[in-house]
Parts: sequence; C-alpha cells; structure tokens
Amino acid sequence: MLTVTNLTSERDDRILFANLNFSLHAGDLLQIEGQNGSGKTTLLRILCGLSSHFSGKIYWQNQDVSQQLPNFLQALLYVGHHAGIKAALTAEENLRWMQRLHPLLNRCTITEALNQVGLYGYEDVPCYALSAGQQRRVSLARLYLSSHPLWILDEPFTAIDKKGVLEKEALIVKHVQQGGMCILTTHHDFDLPKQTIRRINLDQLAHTITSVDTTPSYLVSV
Amino acid sequence: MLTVTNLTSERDDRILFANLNFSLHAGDLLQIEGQNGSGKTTLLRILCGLSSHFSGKIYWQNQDVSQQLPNFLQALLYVGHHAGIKAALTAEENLRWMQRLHPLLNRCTITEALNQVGLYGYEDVPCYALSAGQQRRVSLARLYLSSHPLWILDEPFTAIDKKGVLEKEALIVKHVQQGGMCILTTHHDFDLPKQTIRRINLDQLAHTITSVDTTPSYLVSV
Amino acid sequence: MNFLNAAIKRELLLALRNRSEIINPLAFFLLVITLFPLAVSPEAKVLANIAPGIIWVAALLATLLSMDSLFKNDYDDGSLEQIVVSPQSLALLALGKVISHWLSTGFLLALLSPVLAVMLFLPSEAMPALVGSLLIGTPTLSLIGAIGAALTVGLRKGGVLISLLVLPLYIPVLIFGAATVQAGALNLPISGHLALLGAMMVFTLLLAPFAIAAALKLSIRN
Amino acid sequence: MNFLNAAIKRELLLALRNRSEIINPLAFFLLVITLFPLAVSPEAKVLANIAPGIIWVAALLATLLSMDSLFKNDYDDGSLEQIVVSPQSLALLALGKVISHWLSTGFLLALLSPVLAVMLFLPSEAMPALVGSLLIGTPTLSLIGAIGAALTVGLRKGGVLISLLVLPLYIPVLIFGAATVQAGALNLPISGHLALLGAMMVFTLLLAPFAIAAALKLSIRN
Amino acid sequence: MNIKMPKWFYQLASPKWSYDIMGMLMPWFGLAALLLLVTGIVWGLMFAPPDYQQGNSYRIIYIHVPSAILAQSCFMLMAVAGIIGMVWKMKVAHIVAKSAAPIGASMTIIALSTGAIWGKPTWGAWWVWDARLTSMLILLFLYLGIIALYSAFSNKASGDQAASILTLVGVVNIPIIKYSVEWWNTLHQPASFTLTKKPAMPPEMWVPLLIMVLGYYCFFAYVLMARTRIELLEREHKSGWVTALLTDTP
Ligand code: HEM
Ligand SMILES: Nc1ncnc2c1ncn2[C@@H]1O[C@H](COP(=O)(O)OP(=O)(O)OP(=O)(O)O)[C@@H](O)[C@H]1O
Ligand SMILES: Nc1ncnc2c1ncn2[C@@H]1O[C@H](COP(=O)(O)OP(=O)(O)OP(=O)(O)O)[C@@H](O)[C@H]1O
Ligand SMILES: [Mg+2]
Ligand SMILES: [Mg+2]
Repeated sequence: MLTVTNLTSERDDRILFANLNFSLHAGDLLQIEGQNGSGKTTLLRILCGLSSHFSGKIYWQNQDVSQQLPNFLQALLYVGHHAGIKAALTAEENLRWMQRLHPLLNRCTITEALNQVGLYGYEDVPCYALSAGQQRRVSLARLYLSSHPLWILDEPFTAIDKKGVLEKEALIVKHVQQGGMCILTTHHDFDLPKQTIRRINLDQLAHTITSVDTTPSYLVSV
Repeated sequence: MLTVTNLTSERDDRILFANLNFSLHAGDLLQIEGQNGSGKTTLLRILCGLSSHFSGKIYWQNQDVSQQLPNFLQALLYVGHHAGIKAALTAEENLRWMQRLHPLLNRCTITEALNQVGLYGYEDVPCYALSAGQQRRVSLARLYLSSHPLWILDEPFTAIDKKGVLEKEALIVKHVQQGGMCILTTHHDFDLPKQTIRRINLDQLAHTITSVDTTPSYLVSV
Repeated sequence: MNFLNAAIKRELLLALRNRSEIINPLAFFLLVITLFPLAVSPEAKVLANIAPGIIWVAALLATLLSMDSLFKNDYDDGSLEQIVVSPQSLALLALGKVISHWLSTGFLLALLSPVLAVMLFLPSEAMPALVGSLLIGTPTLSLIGAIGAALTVGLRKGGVLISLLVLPLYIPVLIFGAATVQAGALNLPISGHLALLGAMMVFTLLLAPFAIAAALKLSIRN
Repeated sequence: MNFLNAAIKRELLLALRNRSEIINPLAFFLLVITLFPLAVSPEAKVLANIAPGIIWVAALLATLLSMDSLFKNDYDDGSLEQIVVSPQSLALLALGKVISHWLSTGFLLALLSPVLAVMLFLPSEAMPALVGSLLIGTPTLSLIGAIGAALTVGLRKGGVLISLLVLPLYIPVLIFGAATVQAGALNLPISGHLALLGAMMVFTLLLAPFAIAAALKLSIRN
Repeated sequence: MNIKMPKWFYQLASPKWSYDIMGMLMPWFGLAALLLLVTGIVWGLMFAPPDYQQGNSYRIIYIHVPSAILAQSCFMLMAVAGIIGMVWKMKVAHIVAKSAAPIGASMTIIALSTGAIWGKPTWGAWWVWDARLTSMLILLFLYLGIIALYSAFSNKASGDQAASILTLVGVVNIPIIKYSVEWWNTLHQPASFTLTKKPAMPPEMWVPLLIMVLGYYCFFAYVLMARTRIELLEREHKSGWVTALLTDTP
C-alpha cells in the first residue's frame, strides 16, 4: 500500500503541485492527468525515488519509504520515458538483464513475453535496428514478465500502434483486478468505467495552489 | 506535386514495402498507416532524402528530386521522430535558428507561434527544463510559422496532450484546405471524412510482397 | 555569407551556454602539460629540450578530443537532420562550426601557450614561433578533425575511432609545428616553416568543407 | 557475487558487440606514443630517457578518455535509472562495470606496452617494471576515473570536465608508476614501488564502489 | 560530372560482367604468381650470392622490398578506385577498393615486421625513427582506419563512400607525410642509418628481386580478384545473375 502525504514539488520557483495526498491500495488503478508540463513525470519520478525535488512524505506499507528502500524497490516496476534498453543488445539479452535486476520478472519466459508484444522473429535483432514502436515494445514486455505488486508507468503507450495499446490496456486492467496496483500517465483515452480507474488531475491542483501559496508562483497557461 | 514510382525499401533482407506508387497534389492529406515496424518512418525519411535504403524514383513537380534537390528542400517542412531542438537554447532561440535554415518559416512571428502552442511564459526557459510534451510543442511551433507547400510529419502528436492534438489536427486540415500537401504518420485516430484524408497501409503492402518474388507493380489507389 | 555568420554566432552562443565546452580543452591542455614534469623529470634542461614537442602534442590532443562532440550533439537531437533537409548549404554550416570550434579551442590554446611554455622552461626567444605555429597550425587540425568527426558521427559509439582516422593525418602539422618551435628556440629563421603551415591551412580550408558536408550526408543516410 | 558476475558478463558482451570500444583505447595508446618521437626527437638516447614518463602518461590518458562513456550511455538510454529502481546493489554493479572496463583497457594496455617500449628504446631490463606497474596501477586509474564519470554523468555535456576532476587524483599513481619504470631501467629494486601501487589499488578498490554508487544516485536525482 | 569514357569502362560497372571477366583472368594471374614467386624465392634464397657485409641475413630483402612496394601501390589503387566510385557512381570500383584494403594492410604489416626482423641484426635495434619507417607506420594506421570505417557502417554503400573520402584525404596526405617526415628527420639528426642509398647490388641479387616484385603484383591481382568476386556475390545475392549462377551449378 502506497500513501503520499503533503507532497509538494517545485522546479525553478514554479510550483508544480502542492500538498498532494492520496493512497493506493491493492486493486487500484490511478491515472495522473494534466496538460503538458503539469508535472506528471516529475510526480512519478519522485514516487520511484528518482527525483529529490520535493517535500512531503511517501509511505510504503505504512512505513516511510526511505526507511525501507530495498523492500519498496523489490515491489516496484517502473517504466519511464526512456526505454532503458541497450541498443547494441538483442531484445532477449535486454530482458535477461532486466531479470537479473528484478527477481520478480518471473511470470513467464522471455520468449513468451516477446511473442505477446508481437516481436516474434525479432529476438535476435539488435535493438538499434528496431523501429521506435518496436523498441518501446521490448521495454513493455516487462509488463508480461512482471509479478511486482506496484507498477508505475510513464506514458507507456508512446509510439505503440492501436492494436498494441488495446492489448496493453487489457493487461493493466488484469493486473489490478488480480490485486496489483498501478499508477500511470497517458494522453491516450483509457476507456474504463468510473469505478475501475481513479484520476488525479494536476492542472486543477496547480490552480488551487497558486492562490494559496506565498511564493511568487507561476500560473501555467491553460 | 510529389510523385513516387516503384519505391522499394528493404532493411537487413526484410522487404518493408515494394513497388509503392502514389502521387500527392495540392490539397492532399496522406496518412501512412501500419503497425509498429512496418516502415512508416523509413518511408518518410526516404521521401525527405534522409535515407538511402531504397530503390525507385521520386519526382517533385514532375522532375527527379535528385536533379533539383534545392528546389525540393525549399518547399519541404519535415518534423521527425527527433525534435531537432537544442536543449541548451530557449524556445525562441531555437525557432530563430529554424528560420535561418528555412526562409519559408515566415507566416507569423515567433512569439505568436509560441503562444499558439501554449508556451507563453516559457520563451526564455532553456529547453532542457521543459517537459517531454513541451519540447515537442517547441518543435511543432514550426507548423504555425510555416508557409511551405509540403509538410512531412512523423508521429507529430507524440507526447502532446489531448487539447494540443486537436489544435494541431485543425491546423493540418487548414493547411491542406489552403492548397498545401501533407504526409503524416500517427497512431492517433484522425477523425475526418473519407474525402479529406487518403491512407496508405504498409501492412497490406508488406503482405502482398512477401509472397511474390518477381516484384509486381503494386498500385495504391489514388 | 550571411548564413555562415549566423552559423558561427549560433555555435558561439551554444558554447557560451555551457561554458564547460570552452574551458575544457584549455583545462585539458593545461593538465596534460603539467603531467610531464611529474612523469618525466622536473629538470629544466630536460624539459626545455622536449617542451616544443610536448606543447604541440598536448594542443593536438586537446583539439582532437573536443572534436568528437562537434557533430555528435547535433546528430543525436535531430538538428543535423533538420539542416540536411533545409535548403541551406551544409558545407557552409560545417565551415561555420569549424570556425567557431577553432575560436574556442585552437585560438585560446595559442593565447594560453606562452604561460605553459614558461612552466616548461622554453627559452623566451621561442615564444613567437610557439604562438605563431599554433595560430596557423591549429585551424588545419580543426578542419581535418571535423572530417573525421563527420565520418564517425552516425556510428554507435564511434568513440575513439575518430582518433584512428584523424591522427595519421595530423602528423605533418605536428612535425612542422614542433619543428617551428624548435627552430625558434635555436634562433633560426621560422618564416619558411610558418609559410608551409599556412599553405596546409589554405589547402584544407578550401577542400575540407566539402568533404565534411559529404561525410555528414553519408552518416545521416546510413 | 552472482550479480557482480552477471554485471561483468553484460559489460564484456556490450564491449564485444561494438568491438571498437576495445580497440579504441589501444589504438589511442599506440598513436599517442608514436606522436612523441615525431614531435620531440627521433634520437634513441632522448627517447629512452623520457620513455617511462611518456608511456605512463599515454596509458593514463587512454584510461581517462575511455572513462567518459562508462556511465554516459547507461544514463542516456535509461538503463541507469532502471538499476537505481531495482533492488540490486548499485555499488556492486559499479564495481562490475569498472572491472570489465579495466579488462578491456588497462589490462590490454599493459600487455601491449612492451611493443611500444621497444619503439621508444626503453632498455629491456625495464620491461617487467613497465608491465607490472601498469597492471597494478591502471585498476586504480579506472576506479578513480569511474568516480569522476559518475559525478559528471548527469551534466549536459560534462565532456572533458571529468578530466579536470580526475587528473589531480591520478597524479600519485602517475608519479609512482613512472618512477617504477625508471627504477627498473636503472636495474634498481622495484618491489617497494609496486607494493605502494598495490596499496593504492586495494585502498581505492575498497572505497571507490561506494563513492561511485553515491555519485550515480546524486546524478540521477538531480 | 559527366566525363565520357570508353565502352569497356561502363561495362566494368556491371557486376556480372566484372565477375565474369575476373573469373577468366584469375587463373592466369594465379599461375603467373606461382611461377614467378617460386622462381624468385628459390633463386633468391638458394642461388643468389651472399652479401659481402651482411652474409645471408640480407635475403629477407626478397620478402621485404616487394611487400613494401606493394603496400604503397595498393593505397594508390584504392584511391583511384575511390575516385572512380565517387565520380561515376560505380559500385564495382568501391568493391575493389574495399577488397584491396586488407591486402594492403597485410603487406604493410609484412614490410614492417620483416624490416624489424632485419633491423635487429643490421642496426642492433628493432625499430628506429627513420623517415621511411615512420611513413610506413603511418600508412599502416591509415589502412586500419579505412578498414574500421568500412566495417562500421550498416549501409554498405555509405561505408564505401565514407572510406573513399578517407582514402582520398589520405592519399593527398601521403606525399606530405613522406616529405615532412624526411625533412623532420634530416633537420634534427643526421639519420644514423640511411635506406635511401641503394646498396650497389650485382644483377644476381636484383634480378630475383625484380622477379619477386612481379610475382607479388600477380599474387596481389589474384587475391584482389578473388576477394572482389566474393564481395560481389555477397552484395548481389538478390539479383538475377547470382541466383542463376547458384542454381546452374548444383
Ligand atoms: C620496420 C622496418 C622497415 C620498414 C618499415 C621498411 C620499409 C621500406 C620501404 C617502404 C621501402 C621502399 C620500397 C620501395 O618503394 O622501393 C624499403 C626498401 C628497402 N629496405 Fe626497408 N624497411 C625497414 C627495415 C629495413 C632494414 C632493417 C633494412 C636493411 C638494412 C632494409 C633494407 C631495405 C632495402 C635494401 C630496400 C630497397 C631500397 C630501394 O630499392 O630503394 N629495410 N623498406
Ligand atoms: N537502423 C536500422 N537497421 C536495420 N533495420 C532497421 C533500422 N531501423 C529500422 N529498421 C527496420 O525497419 C523496419 C521499419 O522501421 P520503421 O522505423 O520505418 O517503422 P515504423 O513503421 O516507423 O514503426 P513505428 O510505428 O514503430 O515507428 C523495422 O522492422 C526495423 O526492424
Ligand atoms: N530538468 C528540469 N529543470 C527545471 N525544470 C524542469 C526540468 N524538467 C522539467 N521541468 C519543469 O517541470 C515541469 C513539469 O515537467 P514534467 O516533465 O513533470 O511534465 P509532464 O506533466 O510529465 O509533461 P508531459 O505531458 O509533457 O510529459 C515543466 O513545466 C518543466 O518546465
Ligand atoms: Mg512527462
Ligand atoms: Mg516510426
């Protein structure tokens, strides 16, 4: 269970969001919304411990994350803006290395995962010779491999074609239905009933803050 | 007018498309469709002269492109996968340089263009301090500046939020309605009546080829 | 010419934006030269004897190493692509880049060299020869290095491959440069040497921009 | 230990994939050393005198320059991020990277050095001292260099800044390394020198991995 | 550039035609190389008189000099092929240049190592920084750079052109290197050992040497054509004539 209290982030004197509070339980799917530059990526990176531009507290299983980082990292799968794959290695070699890093990438075999993302026949091609979407698919193959409880995904559908997006959406829904948690950002429409998905809109948050705070803050043009 | 005859491309012994024929006239909007890895980016780069992995002919105003490259480049605006902006420079400085490169980026002032893409207030921020979507917006500000007859856009909407996508779609439609030409790839749905937009699907092309070896002439309905 | 001007200005602006780019070759030059008294011998007689050679080798290496990033950044962020699809002359742009590169390396190295020469006990009669040979010789190094940089820019981690390509071509400049300083130290006439270095410079100045432009196009289209 | 193994294997695989990474520091070493006879003097007596210093400076520079890319690629493509959000030890990974880096630079340099020593007329009695000092000294260079690389990896175009940070720390190794060879050439005992170099290696080996890991985390979170 | 050339020149541009012609010529060159090399070696090593100063160690000349000569000729050939390839867009010329590069590099290595072996007894050192030796070493570096460049490009056509640019820049530089290196050497130090003074050789010594040089050229042509043909097949493996070739000979 992930809980966030009073999370505030500012960059270069612009407050992105302030006093953000939420908690995420098993089975929750949380979508961070907001226009470009509203701070979605920043928020996700803060949650993963990849950014120190924040104040506030983050708890994992009711304990401060910084007190039990290894536990938290054990449970976390993060897919960021950058694919995190080596161009010189093949898809298979890349995923094998990911498995070394994350013991919980053990749900199925690598070959199965690659088939699932439609890279059958490309196992042995070095990744630099793959198209933009195919490279992204290699990175997303981790979702099929993962038995992590918590997924944090930043624009996972970038460069993926329509059929691919539908498949990955279904996978994410399945993950939370089986008791996983997922936080993601995406500009794609996620067509799901209200009760399945929760949304936090950072644009609105930015609005509320600018009026309260005393720092000469900046209103993002809408 | 852009005409392509018998365009064939292969990478590492995989034929991406063969004997592609089409022509584009004033007022045409052409969307290249196809799943990830089908060769959309490759095709666009070939058209712009950025790839030599092809055989076939490309004509501009009924003359071979390679015979009159300066003419062709004068008329062309290309927005690729990479934003083509310098992280250390501000949005304004970047666009000013683009104007030096392309004399036809003269439709409005840079400030106007930046306002149009919602970067009002960010003119003086170096681009590395912009979010993924904001960086893309800087690159797309060129569309507002451009009076080039031919636009070639590779996934222009990547990382752009929903409102931004709608605005840019409208801009593209306006461009062709005023007699411009546009070739683009996008995995977003482009909601337009059939007569406004033409589509070439590379998946189908790939299918027909792989079975036949003697390279039949495949004509896309124009 | 107008465009050449704009290109030079842009490069200098970029160099100023991350000042490290200017300071680094200088710092490297300084540090390499201070290594020799430590590694070889602190004796004035030994050092004075080898000083011309060492200063020239250090200047050559400082130029060579800063060469690697000359086109790399432009390649990675798509700026180079944009220049290739623009109607402007690539050779002119390349020349602009080389000129501003030289201003921020070779030129500054030449100005700094007398200080280092004093540290290596080079007799003061040799100073004009030192500064003169560096001023006339380093442009040739920048021009030839840019050919190597352009040839390797598209290669994944071309890295130090550029050294292999470029160093053999640097050797005549090195030999005549060091010989000029040695002649200067012995109070021999140096105008013959300088004329030769000047001839090399003019020769490369006339030919290199075209070789660079051709190499850049190749690298992009690979 | 298992993970250390896997990390080393991955790095060596990557190095093999673009073989230039292995050949390049060697080629650079070779080329730099051939520059000195050309720039300084072809006389055997002069060269033999300065050979220990030159070879050590060249080895130092070859190590230093290959250092720059040690973490850069992992940073740019997001691999480093992935390692930070994984439960594996960053220090162990860093150690693995340094070890494989040393195997493909320092180790090979040491093996190659006798050939170059012959070209500089170093007396054959000095060969054991040369190879020994390089074998024991270069790991320290790799370890210290990796700290510098980790500190600068996140900086836009940190470029040669790393030299500035690292070279001062290299100086003790350089002094003792070159002194070892000089002693060897004079048929003096060298075991004291080697023991000192060994002590430096052990000391950095114990401390550097943690410094590297801390620096990497800093760079990522900036 | 459109410079009119004779017909056979354009025929050369056809991969199939070149492949066939080389197939025809190869056996002759192979045979000539074999005859000349065997004659030269036997004559040089067994029948030529020993040198009055160096005794028998001079006999390495029969390997050393031909390889040194060839190492330089090969670079010229690559430059000419590079120009033809760039100006007339002739693929075959590029392929010839590419096939020649490793041969030239090997010849350079042979010249260097036989020279080094020879240097030890005559000069007492494996290596001296003499003008000729130095420019040879630089030539080796140029070869290695060119080979590295060929292999670094994924698009073979791009690699060809990149290497051609480097070859042309290099070939312009070679006379400059030679000149500068020679000047550098004589300026600072009277060379302790000069290679430029020809040892007054009796004909019994230089005739076998001449035969060896000719043999080397034939051998070079033979290997070059073999390598070119292989490269042609590899590049053209999709085209009709290669498929026909492969299906014709079961
Ligand atoms: C690594 C060391 C050496 C290198 C790189 C080298 C290189 C060369 C080169 C480039 C040539 C010119 C071929 C031509 O174009 O005519 C040559 C010729 C020759 N070399 Fe060497 N050489 C080396 C060592 C030696 C040694 C040690 C000797 C014997 C003392 C020697 C004796 C000769 C002779 C007699 C010729 C023929 C001279 C002539 O026809 O002009 N070389 N060598
Ligand atoms: N550098 C390269 N070397 C070899 N093959 C490549 C290279 N780049 C791309 N390819 C291959 O070319 C094919 C088409 O790539 P391309 O980038 O054109 O696809 P795309 O249609 O743009 O896909 P996406 O929707 O993912 O952007 C892919 O199958 C890929 O494997
Ligand atoms: N390195 C940085 N230095 C300073 N400010 C930054 C930096 N990176 C981002 N910012 C600022 O932080 C804000 C939020 O950026 P972030 O990347 O989190 O936005 P985002 O919501 O993910 O946007 P997008 O939809 O475009 O991905 C932006 O306004 C940007 O200007
Ligand atoms: Mg974002
Ligand atoms: Mg694409």
